[in-house]
Amino acid sequence: MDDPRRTAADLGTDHCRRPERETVAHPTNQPVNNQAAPSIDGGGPRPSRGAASKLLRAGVLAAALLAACGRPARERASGDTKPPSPSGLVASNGRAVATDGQWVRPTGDYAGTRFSGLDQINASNVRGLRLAWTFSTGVLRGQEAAPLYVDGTIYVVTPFPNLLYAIGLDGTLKWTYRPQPMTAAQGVACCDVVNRGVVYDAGRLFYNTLDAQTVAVDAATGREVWRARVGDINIGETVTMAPLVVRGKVIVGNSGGEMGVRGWLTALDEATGKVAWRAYATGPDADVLIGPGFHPFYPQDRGRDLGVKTWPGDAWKIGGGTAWGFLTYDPELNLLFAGVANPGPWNAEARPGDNKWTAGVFARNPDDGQAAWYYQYNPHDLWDYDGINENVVVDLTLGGRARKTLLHPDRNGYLYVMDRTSGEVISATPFVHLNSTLGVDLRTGRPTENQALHPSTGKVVRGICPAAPGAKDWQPSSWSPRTQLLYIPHQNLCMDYEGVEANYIAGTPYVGANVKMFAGPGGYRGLFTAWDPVKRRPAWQLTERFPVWSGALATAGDVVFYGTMDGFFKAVDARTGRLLWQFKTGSGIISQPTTFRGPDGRQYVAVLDGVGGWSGAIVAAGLDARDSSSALGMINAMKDLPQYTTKGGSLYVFALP
Amino acid sequence: MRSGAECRLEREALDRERVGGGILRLATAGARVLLVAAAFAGCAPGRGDAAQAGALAQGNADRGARLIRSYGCTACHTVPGVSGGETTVGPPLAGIAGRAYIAGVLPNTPDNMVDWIHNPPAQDSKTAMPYLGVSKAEARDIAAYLYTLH
Amino acid sequence: MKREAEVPRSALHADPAEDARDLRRLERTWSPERGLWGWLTSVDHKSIARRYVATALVSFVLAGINALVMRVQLARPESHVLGPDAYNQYFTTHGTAMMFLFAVPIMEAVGIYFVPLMVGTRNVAFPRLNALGYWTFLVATIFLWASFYANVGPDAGWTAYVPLSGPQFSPGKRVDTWAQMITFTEVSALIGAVEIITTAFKQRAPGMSLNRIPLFVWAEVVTAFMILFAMSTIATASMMLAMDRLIGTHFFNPAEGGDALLWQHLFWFFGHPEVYIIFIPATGMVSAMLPAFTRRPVFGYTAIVLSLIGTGFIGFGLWVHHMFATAVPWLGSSFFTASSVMIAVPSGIQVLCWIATVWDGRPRLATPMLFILGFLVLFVIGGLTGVMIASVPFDLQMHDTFFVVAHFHYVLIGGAVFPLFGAFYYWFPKVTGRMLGERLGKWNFWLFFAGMNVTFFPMHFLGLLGMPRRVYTYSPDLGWGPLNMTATVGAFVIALSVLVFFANVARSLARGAPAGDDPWGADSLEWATASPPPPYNFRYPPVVQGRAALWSRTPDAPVVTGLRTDKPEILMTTLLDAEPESRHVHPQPTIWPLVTAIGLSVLLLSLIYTPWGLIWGAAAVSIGLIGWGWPDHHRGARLEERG
Amino acid sequence: MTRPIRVLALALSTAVLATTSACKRETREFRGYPPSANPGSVVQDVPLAPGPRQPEVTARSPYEHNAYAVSEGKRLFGWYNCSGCHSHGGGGMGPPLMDDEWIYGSQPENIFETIAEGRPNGMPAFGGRIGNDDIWKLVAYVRSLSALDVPQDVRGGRDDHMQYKQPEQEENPTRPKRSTLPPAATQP
Amino acid sequence: MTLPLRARRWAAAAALLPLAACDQRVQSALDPAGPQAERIRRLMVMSIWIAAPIAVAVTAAVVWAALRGRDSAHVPETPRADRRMAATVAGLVAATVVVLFVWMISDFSAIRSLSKLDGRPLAVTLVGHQWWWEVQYHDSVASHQLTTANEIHIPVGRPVLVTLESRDVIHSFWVPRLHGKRDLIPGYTNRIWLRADKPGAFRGQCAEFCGQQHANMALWVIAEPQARFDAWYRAQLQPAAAPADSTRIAGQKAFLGNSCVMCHTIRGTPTGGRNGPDLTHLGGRRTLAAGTLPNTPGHLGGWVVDPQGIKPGTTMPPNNLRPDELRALIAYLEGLK
Repeated sequence: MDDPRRTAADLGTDHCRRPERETVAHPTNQPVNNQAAPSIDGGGPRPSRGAASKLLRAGVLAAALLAACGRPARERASGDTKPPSPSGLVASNGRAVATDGQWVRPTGDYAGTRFSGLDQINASNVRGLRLAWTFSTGVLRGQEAAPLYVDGTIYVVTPFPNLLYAIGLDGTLKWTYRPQPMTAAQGVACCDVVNRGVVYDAGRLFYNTLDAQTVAVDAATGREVWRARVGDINIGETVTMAPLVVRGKVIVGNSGGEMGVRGWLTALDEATGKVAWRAYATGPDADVLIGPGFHPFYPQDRGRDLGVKTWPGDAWKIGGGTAWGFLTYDPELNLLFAGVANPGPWNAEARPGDNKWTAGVFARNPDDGQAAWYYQYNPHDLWDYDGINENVVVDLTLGGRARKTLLHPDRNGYLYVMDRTSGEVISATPFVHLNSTLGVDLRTGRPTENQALHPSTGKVVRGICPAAPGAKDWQPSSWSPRTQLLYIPHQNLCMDYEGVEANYIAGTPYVGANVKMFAGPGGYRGLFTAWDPVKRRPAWQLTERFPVWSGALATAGDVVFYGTMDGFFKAVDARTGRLLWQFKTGSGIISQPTTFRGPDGRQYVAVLDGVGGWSGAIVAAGLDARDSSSALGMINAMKDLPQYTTKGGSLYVFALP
Repeated sequence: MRSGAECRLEREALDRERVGGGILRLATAGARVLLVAAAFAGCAPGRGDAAQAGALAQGNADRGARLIRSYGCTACHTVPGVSGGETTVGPPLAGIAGRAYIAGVLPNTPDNMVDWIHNPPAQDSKTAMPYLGVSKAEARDIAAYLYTLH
Repeated sequence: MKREAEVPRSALHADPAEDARDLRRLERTWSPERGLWGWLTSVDHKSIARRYVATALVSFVLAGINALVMRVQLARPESHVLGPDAYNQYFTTHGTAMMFLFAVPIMEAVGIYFVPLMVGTRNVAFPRLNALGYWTFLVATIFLWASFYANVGPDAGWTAYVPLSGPQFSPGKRVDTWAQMITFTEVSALIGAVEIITTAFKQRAPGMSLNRIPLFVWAEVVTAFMILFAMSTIATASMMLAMDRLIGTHFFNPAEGGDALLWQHLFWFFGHPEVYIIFIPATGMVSAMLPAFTRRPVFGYTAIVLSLIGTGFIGFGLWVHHMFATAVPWLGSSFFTASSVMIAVPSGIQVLCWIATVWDGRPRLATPMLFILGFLVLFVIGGLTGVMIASVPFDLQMHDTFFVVAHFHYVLIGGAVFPLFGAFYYWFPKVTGRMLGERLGKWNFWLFFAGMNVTFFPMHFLGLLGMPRRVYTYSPDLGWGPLNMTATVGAFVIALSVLVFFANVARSLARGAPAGDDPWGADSLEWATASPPPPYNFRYPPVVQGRAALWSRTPDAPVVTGLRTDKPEILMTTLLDAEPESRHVHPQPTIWPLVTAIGLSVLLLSLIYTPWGLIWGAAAVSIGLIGWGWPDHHRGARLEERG
Repeated sequence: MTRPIRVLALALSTAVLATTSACKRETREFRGYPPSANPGSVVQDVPLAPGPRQPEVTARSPYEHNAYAVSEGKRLFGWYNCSGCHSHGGGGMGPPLMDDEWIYGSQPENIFETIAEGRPNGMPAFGGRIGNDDIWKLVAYVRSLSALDVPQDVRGGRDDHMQYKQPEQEENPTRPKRSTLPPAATQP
Repeated sequence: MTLPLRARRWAAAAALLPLAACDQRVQSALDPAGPQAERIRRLMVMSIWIAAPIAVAVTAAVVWAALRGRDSAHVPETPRADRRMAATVAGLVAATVVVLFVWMISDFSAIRSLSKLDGRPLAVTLVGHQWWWEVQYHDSVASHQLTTANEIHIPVGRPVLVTLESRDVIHSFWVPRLHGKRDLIPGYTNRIWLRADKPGAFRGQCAEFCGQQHANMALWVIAEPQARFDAWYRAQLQPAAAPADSTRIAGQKAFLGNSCVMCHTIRGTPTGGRNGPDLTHLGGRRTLAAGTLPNTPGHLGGWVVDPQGIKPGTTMPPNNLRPDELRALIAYLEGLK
C-alpha cells in the first residue's frame, strides 16, 4: 500500500486534485482507507481470511484509485517504471490516504516515512503559521502519541490512564473513551507511563493500554468493540507502543525489557481481538516462529534454537527482547519489519552469549508471523541498545543499483541501510559521535566492540557514547522523498556505566546497572539531523539544548516539523535546516507531530505537548536530581530541564491564517 | 564439658554483651576469663550417667551424640555437649530428661521419645520438626544421649 | 649522689654552702610545679616517659585480656563465648592496641626516658612537644578502649583492608575510630621520633662522638628515622580511608577508579617497617643490657650499628611479601622474596654478635639475662619461620593462617616483648630506685617462656593443617580442636606470668630492695646518676672518654660545668664529635601542650562525624598553639622569683 | 606513678560512660525483631477517617538509630530491587525517596505499611516476601535518605559503587510534607 | 639451664601428639593432592630441614654460651681473642648468607613450577560473595555454561584455570591440598591453576578476613574421573525437575511464595535471584551455607528457619514458615538432586 517508491514519487506532487481526495476521504466512502477490504465487504467486522484473496481485492480497488489519481508528474525513483505488481497496487492505496490529507496511523504510511504530501504550508509561508486552537488532555505525563486525523476528527490517546479523545476540527470534544487500566501498571512502566498512539482502520481505532490490553474502539461513537489482554503486568509486562494494523491483524508488542519480561510480538485478529500468532524474541524456534522459511543473511543467525543456545541456563526466559517500537510493512514483499529491543538485564555478565533474538530486527510475514530474516544490530548488547527504532521502507539507488532498502538509525549510533529482501547490511554509518563500537564489519554484520569500554560488574566505565537511550531512541524519523533525506530527531548523550549484580524478582526491575548520563562532545544534548543515506553523510544538522525527543514530520512543502523538550515547536527548511518558524508551547514536546487537511481545505499541523518519557521523567515524575542515577541515569543529563519547562498535556493545532 | 550453671553464666554474659553496656562488657571479659579458668580447673561433668540413661532408652549415648550432630538436630536445638550454632528454632534440649512432655504433646517416656525422634510428624501433624530418616535404633541412641541431659 | 662526690673538685664551688645553694637552685629550676597542675604541665622527659610506659602497659593488659577471651573462644570448636561480631572487635582491638598503643609507644617511651640519660643531657630536645605527644597518645588510648567497651570497637582487622573497612562494608563509626586512633598515634610517634633524633644528634655529652653512642641510642635513632617515613605513609593512608568514609572520595573504591590494593601497599609500606620499629629498639635494649650481664662490651659494635642501619633501609624494601596472594607478578615477588631473605643477614649478624658476647663474657644469669637468652632462642625461631614465609610458594600456603600468627608472635613477643621485660627488670631500679624481685622474676621468665611456646608453637601446625587466622570458630570435623586447646592453655600461662610480673612490681614498689645508683655495674651513662634520677638528670653533665662510658671513665674525668643553675640550660654539641657548641635555655613547664592536644582531639574526633570538624578543630588547635607560642617576657622574672 | 594512674583511670571511666550511648548505635542485631512474626501483624490500617491515614502500630521501628541496620537496609534496598524503581533515592519508575514529599506518610509505620502492603500506583506489596525485620531495616534506610530523625552518624555510607549522589552524610535534612491525596485519587 | 630447650621440646611434642591422632586432613597443606601443593610441600619440608637444625644449633649455642662462662674468671678482652671471635662470626655470617642463598634459589625454582600447568584447561570463574562462593563454568556455547555454588567439581588430572573475582570485599581462595591461596580482589581479576591428581573431596576456605562470617566461608573441590565429571556436568545443566509428589509440590509452592525468591534461583521455576547461591541442584551438594553444615534435612530445616543462629550476621534472613511449609520445603529442596 505504501510503496515508498511511489510515495517518493507521488507525495511531492499535488497533481491529484483535491475534490477527489475529499470525496474518498468521506467517512461514508471508506475504501480510501489503507485496509480497503472492509467497505467492499459491506462494513462490519471483517472475518479473517486468506491473505491472497484479500490482497487481490485490495489490489483491484487500489488500482482503480490509482488510475483515478493519474500518474505522478515527477518520476524520480526507478521503481516507478516497473509494471505495478499486485502488492504495489495495494501500496498505492495507502499513498492515496496520505496524500489525501488524512493521518490514520502514527507512522503516516506503512513505510514509516511520516511524510505528508500536503504542501499548502511551505517554506515560504510557514512563518505565518498560527495556533488554531488547543485542547487540554488533562493528563500531565509524557505525551508521546501522534494525533490522528480521520474524516474531520482528531483522535488523541493520552498516557496512563490512556484516555482516548475524539475532537472535532473546531476543537470540540466529540467523545472520550476511558479504558481504565489497572493503576498498578504504572509501577512496572520503565520510562514514564507513555503511549505512542492509536491507529485507525476501517472505522475503528486500535490502541494499547499501559496494563497490556489492546482495545478496539468504534471511531464514530467511542464505544469499545473488543478488548484483549495481551500481557501480564505482574511479571512486568506493559504495552506502550502504537499497534500496526495490517492485513486484518493488529500487531502488538510488549514493553518491559527492564523488568525481565520475555519479549513478544503478537498479532490479534482485527475483528475479534483473538490472538492469531505470537512470536517470542527468545526461546526455541517454535516460540520465535522460525521455520523453514527463515533465511537470515549472516551465518551466525543460522542454526537451531539459537534463542536458547545463545543464553546461559534459563536466562532466555527473562531475557527481554520486547517490541515496543514502530512497525513498518512492505506490502510488496508482504513483510513486517519489527525491531526487537535489548536483552535483559542490562548487565551483560548475567547473559553470556549472543542473546538471540534481541537487539535486532525481524522481517516477518504478517499473516502467520513466520520470520523471513533477522539481523542483530547488537549481539550480546552491552548498553541497552534496543533494536526497536523504526525501519523506514525506502527504495534507493545505491552504486547504480536500485535496492529495496530499510533505513534504520540504530541506538548504537549507526544508520543502517539494509536490503529488506534479505537482511543484508549495505552500509552502516555513524550519524552521531560514538565510541562504544569501532565500526560495523559488513562481512560478518557484527559491530566491532570497543574493548576499552567493555563494562563489567563493579567497575565504572566512563564516557561511553552513545548512552543507554542510544544515539536515537524511539522518536521516529521522517523520510522526504522530495529531498531524499531522512530527518532524524535524536540526542547526543554519553554515559558512565557500571554493572551491578542483577537480581531477578518477578515484577520488579531487572537492570543491573548504574548509569549516569551527560551531554556528549559539544555540550548540546539534542540533535536534529538530515541524513543522506546514499552519500552517507548529513546534509545538515541542528543542535538543541535537550534531546530532541519528539518525532519528525516532513511535508511536501519542504518543511520539517519537530518539537523540543523546552517547549518549542519548530519548522525548519527541509533542504537547509534553516529555522523558519517556532512556537512556544506550554510544556516540552516529546510527541509525534502530524499534519492533515481539513474538510475546509486548509492544511493543519497538530502536536501534543507534555514533557515526560524517559528523558523528561525529572519533570513528569518529579524526580530528585540529587541522585544522578535516577531514571536509569537519565536524570544526570536532564538536571536543568525543570528550569525550562513544566508538566503539560495539550493538543496544539496550527494552521495558516 | 561445662556444667549447666556455667553455661547459664556464659549465656547471661552473652546477653549482657548484646545489651552492649560498656562497663558490663569489661566485666564480662573478666568473667569469661574466670570461667575458663574454672573450666580448666576441671568442673564436674554437666551430664548424668550415660550408662543409666542408655539403659533407659536401650541405646548408646555416645553414638547418640554423634548422631545428633550428623542428623543436624543442632541446626534447630541447642544440645549441651554437642557443638553447633546458637540456634533457637526449637527449644534448647538442656534438661530435657526432666521435662514432663515432649514437644508439648507426648508424655516424656523413653518410648515416646524414640517415636518422636523417629518420625515427629507422625506423632503431631502440626509440628515443624521434620522427618529426618532417623531409624528406630538410631532414635534410641539419640534418646539415650538426651536422657543424660538433666 | 655517690658519683657526684667523684666530680672533680675544680668543678665545685669553693664554698660548700654556696654549693648547696647552687644545687637547690638547680633543683628548683628543673622541678615541675607541685600538685595536679604540676602533673599536667610537666615537660620532664622522665615523667612523660613513665606515663607513656604506664599507659602502654594498660593497653598491653587490656589487649592481653582480649587475647585470652579469644583463646577461650577458640579452645574448642563451635563454642559460643564470643559471636562473630564481638570476636572481630576483639581481635582487631587486640592487634591494634598491641601494635599502636603498646609496642611502638613503649619502645619510644623507653627511648624518651633513657636516650637523654644515656647521652648525658638534662631533657629531650623539644620537651613541650614531647608532652603534646604523650597527651595525644593518651587520647588515642582512651579513645580506642572506650570505643571498644562501648561496642564501637573497630572490627576490620588491625590491617583494616579496604573495601571491608570502607564505607559500604563497615557501617557505623567503628573503622573511623580506628582510623582516627591511628592518626593520634602517628602524631605521637612522629613527635617521639623527632625528639629522639634531635636529642641524640645535638645534645650528647661532650666526647660522645658518633662511634661512642650507646647501641641502644643507635637503635632508637634508627627506629626514629624509620618512624618518620613509615608513620607518614600510614598517616596518608588512614587519612585517605577517613576521607573515603567521610566525604566520599574514591581512593580505594575500585568501581570509581580507586584501587583496593593501594591500601595494602600503603599499609604494608608502613606495616612491615613497623615490625622493625618495634624490634630494633628491642635489639638496642639487648645490646644495652648484655654488657652488664656478660661483664664485657658487646662484641662487634660497628657491625651491630651497621646492621641496625641496614635493617632500617632494607625494612622498607620488603612490604610486598605480605601481599603475595594478591597475585604480584612473579618477577616482582622474586625481588621481595630476595629482600625478605636478605634482611635475615643483618639480624643474623646481630644474633651472632650477641652470642659471641655471651660466649666470651662472664654471663650472670639474672632475670634480664634470662629474658635476653629467651629472646635469642625465640627470635631465631621467629626469624626462621619468617624466612620460610618470605618464599612465595610457602607463603601462598601459609599466608593468613595460624602459621603466620605463630610466626609474628614469635617475632614480636620473642623479639620485642622478651627484651622489653628484660629491660623492665634491668631499668626498674633506675626508674624507681628499687630492685625487682629476682625470684618472682625467674618465675615470670619461665612461665612466660613456657607459655609462649605452648601457645604459639602449636599454631605452626594449625596453619599447616589449614586453619586460617581471624576465624571466630571452626568445625569440629577439621581436627583443630586439641591444638587450639593447647594454645589456650599456653595463653593462660602467659597471663599468669604477666600477673607475676605485676605482682613483682607491686611488691617492689612497696618494699623492694633499694637499688643504688648502679646495681648492675653497667657501662652506660644513665647509671652515672641517682636512682631515680633527679629532675636535672646530672648536676654536671659528664664528659665521655670511651664507648663504655662508665667503664672507661678515668677517676679524674672532666665534667661539664658552667651551665646556669637559675635557668634550665642544656649543652648543645656538634653532630659528629659532640664538641660543645652552645648553651640552650630550655622551655618551662606549661599547660599549652595539653590544651593543644585537647584541640587536636576535638579536630580528629569531630572529623569522624563531619568534615566541619576540620574547622572547629583548627580553631581549637590554634587556641593551644597561640598560647604555646605567646611571647613570655616575664619568664625570667618568674624564674628569679622561684630561685 | 600512682597519681597518673588515678587520673588515667578517672579519664578512662568518664570516657567509657560518655560513649556508652554509642552502644545502641552500633549494636548488630542479627535475629529478627521479633524473631518470627507474621508480616502485616505489626501495622494495621485504621477504618475510614478524615485526613491522611495513620496506621495503628503494634510495634515501633526498632532500628531508627542503628547504623548497622541502616546499612543493612541499604544493602537490602539494592538486593530487593527497590533501587530499580526508586534509583538510589532520586526515583525513576517510583517516586523519589530523598525529597520532602511523602505521598503515604513519612512515619516509620507509614513506610512499613507501604512496603508490606504495597500502594495502588504500582508499589508492589512485599509483605510475605520480605521479613518484618528486613522491612524495618529498609524503613530505617529509606528514612535516612531524607535524613528524617536519623542521626547523622548512623546514616549509611556510600556504596562502593558509582558515585551516584552526594555523600549521604552531607545531605541537609528535609522536612516531610504529606500529600493528603495519593495521585491515584486524582486520576480520572 | 636445659629447661628452655626441654620446654620447647615438650611444647613441640604436645603439639605433635594430637596431630598424629588426627585423621581429618581435608584441609591440610601437608597432604597434597595436586602437583603444586606437592611442590610446595617439598619446599616446606626442605625449609624445615634447613630451619630446624639452625634453631637447634642456635639454642644449643645460646645455652652453652650462657653456661660455660658463668663461673669462669673474667676473660680479658684481648685483641687476639676478639680477632678470633670476629673470624668465627664472619665465618658464620658467610655461612648464613650461603644457606639463605641456597634457600632463596630453591624458592625461585618452586615459584617457576607453580605458574602454569600444561594442557587445555577447564575454565572456571569463582566469584566471592559475603559469605559464599559462586562458581561459573565456561563453555563456548552459552547455554552450556553453568552456575553453581560452594562446590567446584573438576576432572582428575585435567588442569583447571580458576578465574577469581569478587563482588564485595577481598576474599582469598585456598584449597590447601591443591595449591596455595590467591586473593579475590574487587576491581582485579586473578587467576590460579589447579590440578587434582587423585580423586577426592578437598576442603577450602576463605583465607582473607572478609567480615562477620569469614570463618564460615568454605567450599569443596571435588575431583572425579572425567566420565563422572561429565555426567555431573550434564546433570547440572538440566533445570530442576518438577516436583512429583504432593509434599514436594507444596514445598515448591512454599519456596515460590516466601522470601526465598528474593535472592535464590532454581532453574525451571520463575525465579532468578542472584543475591544468594543458585539452588537448582541443592540436594546434590555436600554442604549447606558455604561448607558450614552437612547437607541433611535436619540441617537444612534449621538453616532455613534460623540462619542467624548458625551464621550470625550472614545475609540470609530468618524465615517465617508454617511448620507444614517448612517440612514440605525441606523435602522439595532436598529432592533437587
